Amino acid sequence: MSVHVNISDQAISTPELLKDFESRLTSSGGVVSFSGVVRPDGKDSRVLGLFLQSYSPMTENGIETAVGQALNRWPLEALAVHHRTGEIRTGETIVFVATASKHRRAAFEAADFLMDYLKTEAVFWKKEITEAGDFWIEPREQDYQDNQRWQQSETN
Amino acid sequence: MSVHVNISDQAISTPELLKDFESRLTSSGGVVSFSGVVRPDGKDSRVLGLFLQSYSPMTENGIETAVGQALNRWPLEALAVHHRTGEIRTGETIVFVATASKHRRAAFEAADFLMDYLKTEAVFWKKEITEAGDFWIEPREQDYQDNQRWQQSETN
Amino acid sequence: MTDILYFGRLSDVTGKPSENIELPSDVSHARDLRTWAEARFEAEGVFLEPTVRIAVNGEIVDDAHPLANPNEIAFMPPVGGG
Amino acid sequence: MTDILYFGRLSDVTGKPSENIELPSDVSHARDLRTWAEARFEAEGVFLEPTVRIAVNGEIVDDAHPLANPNEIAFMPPVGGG
Repeated sequence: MSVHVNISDQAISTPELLKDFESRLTSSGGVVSFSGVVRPDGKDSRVLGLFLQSYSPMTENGIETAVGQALNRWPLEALAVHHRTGEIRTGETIVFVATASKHRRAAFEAADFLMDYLKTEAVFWKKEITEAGDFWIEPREQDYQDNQRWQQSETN
Repeated sequence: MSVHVNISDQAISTPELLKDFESRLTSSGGVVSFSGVVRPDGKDSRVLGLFLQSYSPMTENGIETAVGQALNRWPLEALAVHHRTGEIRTGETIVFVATASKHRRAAFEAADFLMDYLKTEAVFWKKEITEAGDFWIEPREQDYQDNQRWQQSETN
Repeated sequence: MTDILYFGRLSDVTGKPSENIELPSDVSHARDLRTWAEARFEAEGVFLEPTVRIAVNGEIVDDAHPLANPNEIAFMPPVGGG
Repeated sequence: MTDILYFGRLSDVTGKPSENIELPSDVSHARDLRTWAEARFEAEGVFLEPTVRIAVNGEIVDDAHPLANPNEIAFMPPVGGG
């Protein structure tokens, strides 16, 4: 079992992280990666970048709890979460998640689950830097609904 | 819209394909990749590799039809399918799928959908090369069930 | 002359993945190919399995399909994905 | 001395992400911090919002939590993921 969690203000190179992730695998049939890129289209005006704050070690602890839930729920061989903080320009990668399992469904679901956590509950504060000014962004209703899916399917 | 479909007997480098895929994106917030690796554990004995046959252009046509369904169903900016044929050793990558969308759910679902097609309906014949001999593998029931999910959710 | 392709486990039965032959004159429909291949390779019924499909020039056809000097005929066991 | 951290939009109100201060003697419980910060920054109620949580030494606490010379106190608006 290989688990990497990293939060840093350094740039994320998805291909390099995926290469590193794959190099640690020995028995997995399926590898899923997700990378989230800062989008240019904001609510009202063009987004130049984001500013992302974390609160260590609360941010790391929260992610590690979600990682633990994923490991309990799906048979994973390896899992990686890399999240960037600080100033991130449009087009740059803000988050990278990779999962590996013998079964592709487990790898897909675990990556999807972790992304839902990271986009809704993770301890980050986010400011959009746009042509019309800077705006702090708080949770969207859709994000809560996405995350809700996992609790529902646990009790059903 | 960028769509790449490639079937070849050349080795697949997931990080390189992902790098190439990401370089073509301009507006996507989420990128999902899946890579399938030949697993060492066969049904009865250790798997040394696979031999995979395709039938051109039927194999390509079938994949392109599935790609078209994915593009109709999810708002994707880009999509890539690379599938290897011929002799593939254990630990090597047999398939790579990447999807990109503004919305991470669309990217996850489209990649999952394409993998279900590729693992069940795609026009390939597969032989496991094991320590105990070579065996042609025909579809598993689980694969059909996985693929069935997409038809159900279309009619519901 | 016609290319006949034997995919998947069928090539184990035939001992070859393909061959280029002159179709016998009594092979006029797809179903005739099944009995012809059965006899040719003493195949113990594998060419008669309904899940083994026949494609003519890249199109899957049913057994009643007439054969008009096709370029390529494929015997296809169930496809199982990659 | 105590580090007080103002996360997210709160730093726009305070004009700084953090400060290191001596807690006033009448700030004995977490709820007192809210009124103290309100007055200090003329904050128009943002520190009183129930969705703004207080963490003491990295642990989220409720308003009744007593403060015993804490090293670090954080005001946390709702977290929104990355």
